[in-house]
Formats: sequence, C-alpha cells, structure tokens
Amino acid sequence: MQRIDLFVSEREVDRLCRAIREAGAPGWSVMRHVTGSGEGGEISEAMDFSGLGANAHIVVFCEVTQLEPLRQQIHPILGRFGGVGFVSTAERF
Amino acid sequence: MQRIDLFVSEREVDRLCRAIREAGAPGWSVMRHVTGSGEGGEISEAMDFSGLGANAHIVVFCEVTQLEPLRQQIHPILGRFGGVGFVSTAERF
Amino acid sequence: MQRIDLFVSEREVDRLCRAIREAGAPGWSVMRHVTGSGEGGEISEAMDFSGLGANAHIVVFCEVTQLEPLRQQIHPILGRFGGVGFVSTAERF
Amino acid sequence: MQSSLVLQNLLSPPVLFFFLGVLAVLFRSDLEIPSPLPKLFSLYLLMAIGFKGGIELADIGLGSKVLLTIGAAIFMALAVPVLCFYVLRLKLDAANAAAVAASYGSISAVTFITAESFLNVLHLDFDGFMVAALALMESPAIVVGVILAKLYSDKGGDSATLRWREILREAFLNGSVFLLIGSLVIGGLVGAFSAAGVEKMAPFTEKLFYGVLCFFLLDMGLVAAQRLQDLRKAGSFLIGFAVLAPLVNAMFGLGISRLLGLPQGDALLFMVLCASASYIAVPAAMRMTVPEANPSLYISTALGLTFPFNVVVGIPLYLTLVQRFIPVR
Amino acid sequence: MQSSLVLQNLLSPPVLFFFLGVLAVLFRSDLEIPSPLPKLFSLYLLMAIGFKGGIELADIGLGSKVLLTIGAAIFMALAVPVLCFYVLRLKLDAANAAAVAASYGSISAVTFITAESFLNVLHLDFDGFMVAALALMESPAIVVGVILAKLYSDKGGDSATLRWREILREAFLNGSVFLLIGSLVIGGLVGAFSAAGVEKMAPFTEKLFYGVLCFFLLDMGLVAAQRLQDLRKAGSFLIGFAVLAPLVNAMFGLGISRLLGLPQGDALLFMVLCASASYIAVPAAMRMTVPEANPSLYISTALGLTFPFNVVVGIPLYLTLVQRFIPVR
Amino acid sequence: MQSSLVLQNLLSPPVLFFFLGVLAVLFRSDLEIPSPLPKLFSLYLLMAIGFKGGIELADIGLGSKVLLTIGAAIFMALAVPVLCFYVLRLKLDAANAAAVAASYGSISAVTFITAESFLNVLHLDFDGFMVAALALMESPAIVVGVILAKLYSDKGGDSATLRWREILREAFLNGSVFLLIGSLVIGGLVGAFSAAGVEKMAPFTEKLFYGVLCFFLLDMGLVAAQRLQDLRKAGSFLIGFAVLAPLVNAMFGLGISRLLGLPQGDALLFMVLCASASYIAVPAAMRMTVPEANPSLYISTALGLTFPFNVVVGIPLYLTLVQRFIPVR
Ligand SMILES: Nc1ncnc2c1ncn2[C@@H]1O[C@H](COP(=O)(O)O)[C@@H](O)[C@H]1O
Ligand SMILES: Nc1ncnc2c1ncn2[C@@H]1O[C@H](COP(=O)(O)O)[C@@H](O)[C@H]1O
Ligand SMILES: Nc1ncnc2c1ncn2[C@@H]1O[C@H](COP(=O)(O)O)[C@@H](O)[C@H]1O
Ligand code: NA
Ligand code: NA
Ligand code: NA
Repeated sequence: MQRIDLFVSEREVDRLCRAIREAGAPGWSVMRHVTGSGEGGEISEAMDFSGLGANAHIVVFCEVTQLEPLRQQIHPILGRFGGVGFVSTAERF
Repeated sequence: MQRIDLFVSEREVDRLCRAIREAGAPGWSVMRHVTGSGEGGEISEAMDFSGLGANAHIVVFCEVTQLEPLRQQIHPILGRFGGVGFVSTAERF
Repeated sequence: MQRIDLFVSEREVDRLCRAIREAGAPGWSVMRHVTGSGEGGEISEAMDFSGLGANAHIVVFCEVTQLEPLRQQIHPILGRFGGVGFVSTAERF
Repeated sequence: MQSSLVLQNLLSPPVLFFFLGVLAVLFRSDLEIPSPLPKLFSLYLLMAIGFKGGIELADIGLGSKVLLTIGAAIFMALAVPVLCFYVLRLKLDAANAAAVAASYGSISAVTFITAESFLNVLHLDFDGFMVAALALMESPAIVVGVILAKLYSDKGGDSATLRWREILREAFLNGSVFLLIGSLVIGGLVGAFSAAGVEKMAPFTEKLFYGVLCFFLLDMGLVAAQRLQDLRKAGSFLIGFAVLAPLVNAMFGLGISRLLGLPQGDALLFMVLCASASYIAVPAAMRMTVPEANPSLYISTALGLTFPFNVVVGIPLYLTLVQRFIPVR
Repeated sequence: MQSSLVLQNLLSPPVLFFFLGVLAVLFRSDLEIPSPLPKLFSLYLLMAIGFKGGIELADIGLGSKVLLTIGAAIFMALAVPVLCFYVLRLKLDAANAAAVAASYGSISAVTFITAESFLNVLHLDFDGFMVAALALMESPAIVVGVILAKLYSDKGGDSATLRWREILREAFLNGSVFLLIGSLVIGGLVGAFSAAGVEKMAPFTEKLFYGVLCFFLLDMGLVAAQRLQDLRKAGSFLIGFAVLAPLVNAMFGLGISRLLGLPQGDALLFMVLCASASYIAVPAAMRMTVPEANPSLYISTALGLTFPFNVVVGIPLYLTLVQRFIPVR
Repeated sequence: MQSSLVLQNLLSPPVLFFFLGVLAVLFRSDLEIPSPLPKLFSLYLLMAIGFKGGIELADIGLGSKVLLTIGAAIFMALAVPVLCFYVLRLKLDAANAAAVAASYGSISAVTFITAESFLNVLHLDFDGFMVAALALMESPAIVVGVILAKLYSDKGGDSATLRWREILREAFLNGSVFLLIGSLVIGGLVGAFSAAGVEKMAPFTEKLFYGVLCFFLLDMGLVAAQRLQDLRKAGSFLIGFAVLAPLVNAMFGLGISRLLGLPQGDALLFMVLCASASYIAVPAAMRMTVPEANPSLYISTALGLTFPFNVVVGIPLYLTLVQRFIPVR
C-alpha cells in the first residue's frame, strides 16, 4: 500500500477531503492544529481565533493504483493554495 | 525497526494502550482529535462534548519481533470496535 | 527523500525547531498535545495547565544529505532532555 | 397548542441561537465552536444545574412526594426503552434497536434546562428536586439497552455475555452522569451545612447560566443540522420514530404526572424528561458496550430530530397539554 | 490631543493588558493563551455586542437617522478599499494591494469595543445602533477587494474569473460576520418581543464583557507583538501606510459624521470604524479568494501596527478631534 | 484543631469539588476536563487575584508593614528550599533533591486562594497585599533550586555551568509568574488612577471567582489522584516528606508572623505560603533547567500529596494554630 502525507492550511481541509473522496481513496485521517514552516514561511496557531487557523496534516493510506487519481485531484489545490505532499510505502497491519 | 500507525476511536485509546504495553512495545505516542473517514463512515469532532470524541492516531515504533504479539493484542480490538492499522519500516534516527 | 519523526516534550519544541532550521531543513511540521510512553515513563496532558505540557511530534521531510547536520543538531537535545527520533524513506508526492 | 406559547418559545434567546446554528449549516457558513468549548459549556451546565438542584433538595428534604416522583422517573427510564425496543425491532436489528431505545429511555439535560428556562420566563413555579429525577434517569436506560442488545443478539458466544463491570461503569460512572450526580450531592451538602458556600456560588451558577445555555444551543444547532442530513440516510421509519416517540412518551409522562398529582411546572418537566432522548451519556456508553450498533443512527435520531423537535415545538406543546389536564394549585 | 485623555486610555485595564501581552513577547516570557481560548473570547465578544446592539436597535427602530448612518458606513466600506488600493499599488502587486486594501475597508470589532468601553468610562453617550454599522461594514470591503484583485490581476484565464458564489460566501457567511449579524438580529427580535429574554441575558452579556475584553486584548498583545516583528520585513512603505491610513480614514469619518450631524459618541465610533482594519474576517476570506496574496502582509499591517495604533493612540486622538469639531448636543 | 473548622472547610464547595475529582479517579469514571480548559481557569485565577491584589496594594501603599511582610516572604522563599534540600539529600541525588526543594520553597497560588476563600467564608479579615507576597515568592526558590542542583551536581563540565540568562528567564518570565505579577501591577495602576476601571472589572474578577475555583479544584482532584498513584512508586521517604515539610514550614511561618505582628488573617495566609509547594511555575522551570531531575518526583509530591493535605487538613489546622498563638487585634 501507499501512504500519502499532506500538509496544508486548515482553511483548505474541506476542499482537500472532497478531492480525496472523489479520487476514490478508501479513507483518510486529518490532524488539525499543526504548526510548521515551509516555503510559505512560518505558520503558528496564533491566528486561530480569526478563523484562519494553522496547518492540517492529512494522511491517506491507499493502493498504488489510486496514487494517480489522487495526484490529479490534489496537485492543483496544492499549486493554488500552497502545501506539500509526500508518499511512502506501507502494509496493512 | 517497524512503525505501526493505528487509527481508532478516542473511546478505545486506553484499552489499546494497555494492549500495546502488554505486548511489550518499548513506547507509543497518541494524537487525539483526529477526524477522518473509513468503512465506518465519517468521524468529526462535533460530538466531542458528549464524551464520544473523534478518532485518535497511535504510533508505535518497535522491533520486528514485537509485531506478532502486537498483532495478537490489537487485532481483536480493531475487529470489535473498528479502526485500521498500517505498518512500515523505519530506523532509529 | 527522508522522513524524520521526533517525539519530545512540548517544552523543547522551540529549541528543536531552531536546531532544525539551523541544520538547513527545508521545512517541518509540529503536532502538539501528544501523549505517550517511553523510557521516561508515561506522559499525559494532565499537567498542561501548568505550562509543562505533554509531548510534541515533529516531522521533517528532507534530502539524505541533510540527515547528518540534523543529527548533529538534534542528538544533543534529545540526549539532554529526553525524546526519541526515527527515520524512514519517502518520495515527494 | 396555544400559539402564543409557541411564539414565546420561538422568540426566546436559547431557541433563536439554536436556529442560528442550524442556519449556519444550511447556508454553509464556516461558523464553528471549536472543541473543547462545547464541552466547557456542557460541564458548566451540568455542574450548575446539579448544584442548584442539590441546594433545593436540601431545602425540601427527601419527603414522600420527592421519593415518589423520583421513583416514577426511574420507572419511566426502565419502561420506555423496553417499549421503544419492540417498536424499533420492526425495522432494525437487535443492537441498533437497543441502542436507539436506550437513548429514548434516557434524558437530555439540555432539553430539561431549556424547559426550566421557559418556565422561568413564564414565571411558572417548579420544584428544584426535579433535577434529581433528571440525574437518576440517565443510567437505568443504558443498562436496559445493553441487556436487550445481548438478549436478542444473533451472535452467541463471548460477545453476547454481559460484562457487568463495564456496563455499570459506563452507566453510572460516565463523566456527565458522574458530574451531575456529584454536583447534586455537593449542592445538597453545601445547602444543608454552609449558607456562605451557597451565597458565594450563586453568581457563578446563576448569572452565567442563561448565556452559556444560548452558546451551547448555538453549537447544538450546528451539530443537529449536520446530523439531520445523516438522518435522511436512516430512512423514513426512524424519522417517524424520532417525532412520534417523544409525543407518545410525553403522554405517558402526562398521565403519570396527573396520577402523582404533580403541580403544573413539575408535570411539564416530567413530560420533557420522558420525551427527551440522550445524546450525551448514552452514545458514549453504547459505543463501548454495544459496538455493533451504528452510532450515526442513535445520535442522528436523538440529536438531529428529537432534540430540535422537543426544544422548538415539544416544550410549548407539552405545556399546553399541562395547562389543559393538570389542575392549578 | 488632550494628554489627560491619552493617559486615561493608557491606564484603562484593556489597554494595560494589551501592553502586558506585548511585554511578554519582548521579554520572551512563555506566557500564552492556548488555542481555542482566544476564539472563545472572540465568539463571546461578537455575540454579546451583537445581542446588545440588536436590543437597542429594536428600541430605536430603523428611523432615517439610523438608516443614513448605516448607509454612510457601507459607503465608507466600499470607498476606503478602492482608495487604499490605488495607494498600495505604488509598491505592491495587485493581489497584495487588494488584500491589504480590503482589510482597511473592513473593520476591527475589538477596536470598536475598546472605543465603546472608553466612552463608557468617560460617561459619554453613544447609540447602540452603531453596532449595526459595524456589522454591515465587514463584508463589502471583502467583495471590493476580490474584484480589485481580479480586475488588475496580471494572470488571465481561469484564476482571474470571479467565483461569485465563493466570494459572497466568504464575505457574508464568514463565521464571525455571521455570528455578529445573527446575534444582532436575535437581539432585535428578543428586544422587540421578549422583555424576560432581555433581562435573563443581561448578566451574561454585561458582567463578563469588560473582563473578557481584557483577556482578549492580552492575547492580541501577544499576537500583535509577534506580528510587529514580521512587519519589519514588510518594509517602510507598509509601515508608513499602517499608521497613515487609519489617520486619513478617520478624517473622512470625522467629515461624514459632521455632515450627518452625528452626536459626539457616535462620531467617535464612526471614525474608529473607518480607521480600523480587519484582522479576522478579511484574512480568512482573502486566504481563500486571493491566495496569491501573502497573508503575512495583510495580517501584519492590520494587526501588528494599525490595531495597536488605534487602541493606544488613535482612540483618544480621535476623541480630541471629535470634541473639537463635533458640537455637543 | 477545632473540629468545626475542619468540617466547615470540608463542606466548602471548592474542597467538595476537589473530592469529587479524586472520587472520579478512584471509581475510574471517564470524567475529564479537557485541555486547555484547566489552563483557562488557571489564567483567570491568576489574573483575577493579581488584579484585586494590585488594587488593594494601591489603596494601602508600600508602607513599612507591607515591605516587611514581603521581605519576610522572600526570605522564606530563599531559606525553605535550602533547608529542604539538605533533608532531601539524605535519600535523593542532587538534581532531584534540588527540584523537590524548589517546589517547596515556591508557592501554590490555588492553595492560597482556597485559604482566602476560607477566610472570606468565616468573615475573617486579611490584607490584599498578601498577594504581592505570593507573587514574589514564586521565583526565588527556582533560582535557589537551580544553584543547588549545579553546586552539588556529580557531573562536572558543561552541564554544571549555570546558564544565568535561561535560569532567570525561567524564574521570572515563566508564564504564570509573569501574568500574576503583571496583573498585580495593572491592578495597582488601575487602582491608583482609574476608579471607573476598577468598577468595570469588578463583576469579572468577583462574580466568577468562586465558581472557577471550584471548577479548577475539580480538575486538581483528578490530577492529584492520578499523581498520588505515582507517589507510591516514589517511596515512603518522599511520602513522609510531602506531609511533614508543609507542617514544619507552616510553623516557621507562624513564628515569623508573630514576630512581625501580622493580624490573624495575614498570618494564616503567610503560613499557607510557607507550607504550600509549587506545581505550576517550578515544574515548568525545572524541566528546562534541571532536566536530570525526574518530573514525576517533584510533581507527585507537590501536587499529589502536599496540595491535598494543605487544602483539606492544613488550612483549618493552621487557622487553629493562628487563633491560639496570634493575638486578635
Ligand atoms: N520539508 C517539510 N517537512 C515537514 N513539513 C513541511 C515541510 N515543508 C512544508 N511542510 C509543512 O507544510 C506547510 C506548508 O508548506 P509550504 O506551502 O511549503 O509553506 C508548512 O507550514 C509545514 O507545516
Ligand atoms: N485508508 C485510510 N487512510 C487513512 N486513515 C484511515 C483510512 N481508513 C480509515 N482511516 C481512519 O481510521 C478511522 C476508522 O476507520 P474505519 O474503522 O474504517 O471507519 C477513520 O475514521 C479514519 O480516521
Ligand atoms: N517506541 C516508541 N514509539 C512511539 N513513540 C515513542 C516511542 N518511544 C517513545 N515515544 C514517544 O517519545 C516520548 C519520549 O520518549 P522517552 O524520552 O523515551 O520517554 C514518549 O513519551 C512517547 O510519546
Ligand atoms: Na426519555
Ligand atoms: Na476601516
Ligand atoms: Na512554600
């Protein structure tokens, strides 16, 4: 199986989860309140009160065959709003 | 080393951690407030006030030899209450 | 690419992120409010009100060449304050 | 149903904030009350209502009127889930029928509080000891639900054996049940022995109460509206059940109130206890003890439909009936 | 500027707690108000101010004075961002200029509340319906900002087409806008129809208000001080803009207040609305609708400099001008 | 010890809620007050107590009586950890002995607040400036603890060198210390210069105080009971220390109070300051500056045993002694 790790702004979580569902992934998990740093600078939780939020970490375990549709759904969103994604291998436990 | 990722309901975290300890794992980490989707449908944080909670993400790094005892402890819980598990390889940093 | 997973006390997060930046990593993500168990015993969120906090989970995706500088920055901190680190392989998604 | 009562209820701040929450979901606003703030409100409401109830109980003492009312309440908490179970079995399997039935046997503290506020606004009296009835109706339905689920379980063997320790813990030591009963006892002790304690707590339990209720109902509006969307998937049988069960249970409550000779205010609260369904203690307990049941069924019926129905239409409707059938003292 | 007014403002609890937050950052204390507590305070403040404003609006009714003031407010929310945009374009690209301009066209509820508290302390009257102006100034600037960003966008094609649904949702259904307007409407309904509801909510919306404001300003101090450090990177043009824009916009506000014949208290609030910049609704909306803009620019200017400037220096300064140019009734 | 005082303390709402928390752990209820709600309560209590103390300090001024009391308090905060250290060295290594000693030299704000509430309930007077003593006793013990740990450290080299910057930051800029001292200063300024500010803050700092204290003590009950289980592992020496140290330190406090001629209420508070051990500022500081020490040791002793001991038995016991040895004015 494949494991995809996405880090995006909390504002984009709903959009991304819709994309993941449409790509046909069997499931996903979301962890909010993630802070961090990347090309777009540092993200803290300080603006959380404003509804801007921090980052979220989304994990998707899926079959290799689903990688390509997921990529097609997700890359445009990462391109437009920022965020990064990584993939590695895993097995069902 | 092996890395095990479990996603279960927050209600089952204590039970699962006891199982992990009994299986002899050297340690584990728990992240709560995880939302997500799987065979059992979508899980949000909206029912958190009721004590029902959302999901939790449990990570265990262990030796290969501990995989089997962990499986024996954990599979019955996942079978009874739902939840998924994945395993991959890692090294001590 | 390489994926580094660190589990440390929330008190050490700032120090660790400075170290990661200095080692030249392209980015990192921090998840707080992590509970768990390791050589130093069990860590819960119960002392959070005191400013002591629980654990944090830090994830760094980087190139192989950055592993060594990261190790040199991070190992002394883990040695002094406790905490564990693991490394595995991943690809850009 | 007197339309003025309905209007008065609809225009009360808690109900209006409930609607605001519902609207936020319908209009797809990103308004949210992030966790654990709803938990804060719920802890506060349970603590405050328990404490105040305890003080009043200490005032009145455990006379026969109090004991009879509480006894009747516990009886309803045992009888309603059995009744509901057999109705629900028409369409659901044992586990799901038992879990939904347990919800309807148990109570919703927030519905009760909303009814109390409504009585307050109308300057109708009620007895503080009704909180004791509330507190003691939470657990029995859970036990009944688990027993029914196991009795009628298709699977034999291990999963059908009752793990009593666990069930009783879930029923009586569930966080919200424990806090409510604990606060009731503390209120009783403080009421009996420490006038200064009563006085010093009053601003906290009184002044904030109504506002926190509004805040919590705003969140309930958000959650209920999301749940309502799930309910459509659950089908028309459950939708019908979620509206008819409170009505029927309220009628039983009315009958018993008349039998016991409860005053009008208490009768309304008794009806509300019978009519309301739990979406706090019961789901948490069912998740652990009847994991075969689908949580989205029992949460959606209790929270997505029965709760709004009671809060918006039920309370004024029950009061109309009370004013018709229960004599004023 | 009367130095006594400045001092009185500086020594008010909210401003002092704001400074405490700033000091905590400067001294590198680990004081923090963990998420979601600031959100709790902000939800409470929006709900309380909306509700109280609604009650007063119900009292006064929508007379021509009210409608004129609100109309002028909306006009400013449309005109200010256009003006600011052309100034900002001198140094910024279209997306960033539009996003910053939208912030300055919109308002900061907390600055408004601080000004109200200041008037309260000085026993100067103001009209409750100014909250309606506040509520209605949040959204228009967002729409204007998005339109400007797209009109002047260098890239053609898809990214330049306006997604109206999304923009309007971000502008009008943003959680904080929705809660404020919703509470205003609820306050209006309750004020008009339920005296008991007004009375029961009062302790919640009144007694806690000032203290929660202090708590929130403590957090704003922490956040603003962190943001101030970012602002240095943004360069002297934006720093200058963040101080001059509120002054200029306040002057426009003063002029209009005089034209409309607003009383002194209302004139101050109107100036504050014009002078303040949004760091709640607007950033959240811009993040979605103009993702090309750099959030750290618009948040840092509005929150790191304009907000402290208004709260610490602006409010007493504007009041001095009001007392000079607006006749007492 | 007058049994009526003990009873009156046991039946006060804060202590009863503390017990409720303990019971929840013993009965394995799943009651919890999720993070960051306890932090909210703790921030509120520190802010409110600091602010009120500052106002009273502004009232009285820094006369010789105040300065002497504060001086004595600081002296105790320096002497107690040294004393404790040598006792603890009998069984513990330098790092652990120093960390535990620092806890006992510092104070527990909640124990102090509980003692104040107790005095309030008994209508016994005390001086508001005792809060200043509280605030100034937090940090010195931390510095002493770190110095002792380094002086007696077995390891030489880098780890034994004192990083003064870091230590002082942990001691004086720790979030809770900073908020308490900051609120004290703000209260002083507002008390001196802004009567309106005092009045507007009063409902927030007064009305909620007792209720929030109950909520926080409920959480402390949960946490202390969990910690108590850790303490068994720590062995009988530390268990004995956790009960005897507060008694001995309270006696020193009593002697000094008599010497200084403090009135009864102040004497009780002074004893409580000496007797209580820190589980907020000190653990956070020790974790950073003496990481070799085992946090479960110093948290368990201070929070698992000394805190409940003081709150349940200590406060009425110390008051009995005060009434015996300190003359009424
Ligand atoms: N190399 C990395 N390792 C871990 N997390 C990262 C990395 N790069 C970016 N992130 C996370 O992704 C978020 C968005 O990244 P970016 O769009 O590059 O600013 C950051 O705020 C981090 O939380
Ligand atoms: N393929 C997946 N990838 C990531 N998380 C998953 C996946 N499947 C399930 N989960 C998580 O595990 C939880 C329980 O899964 P389930 O029992 O299948 O409903 C879900 O709510 C998700 O949080
Ligand atoms: N084998 C492990 N697997 C997952 N998490 C671990 C493991 N060992 C330690 N941890 C985490 O790292 C923290 C610190 O570890 P330690 O310093 O060994 O006490 C623990 O509290 C856990 O959260
Ligand atoms: Na019921
Ligand atoms: Na403006
Ligand atoms: Na002490």
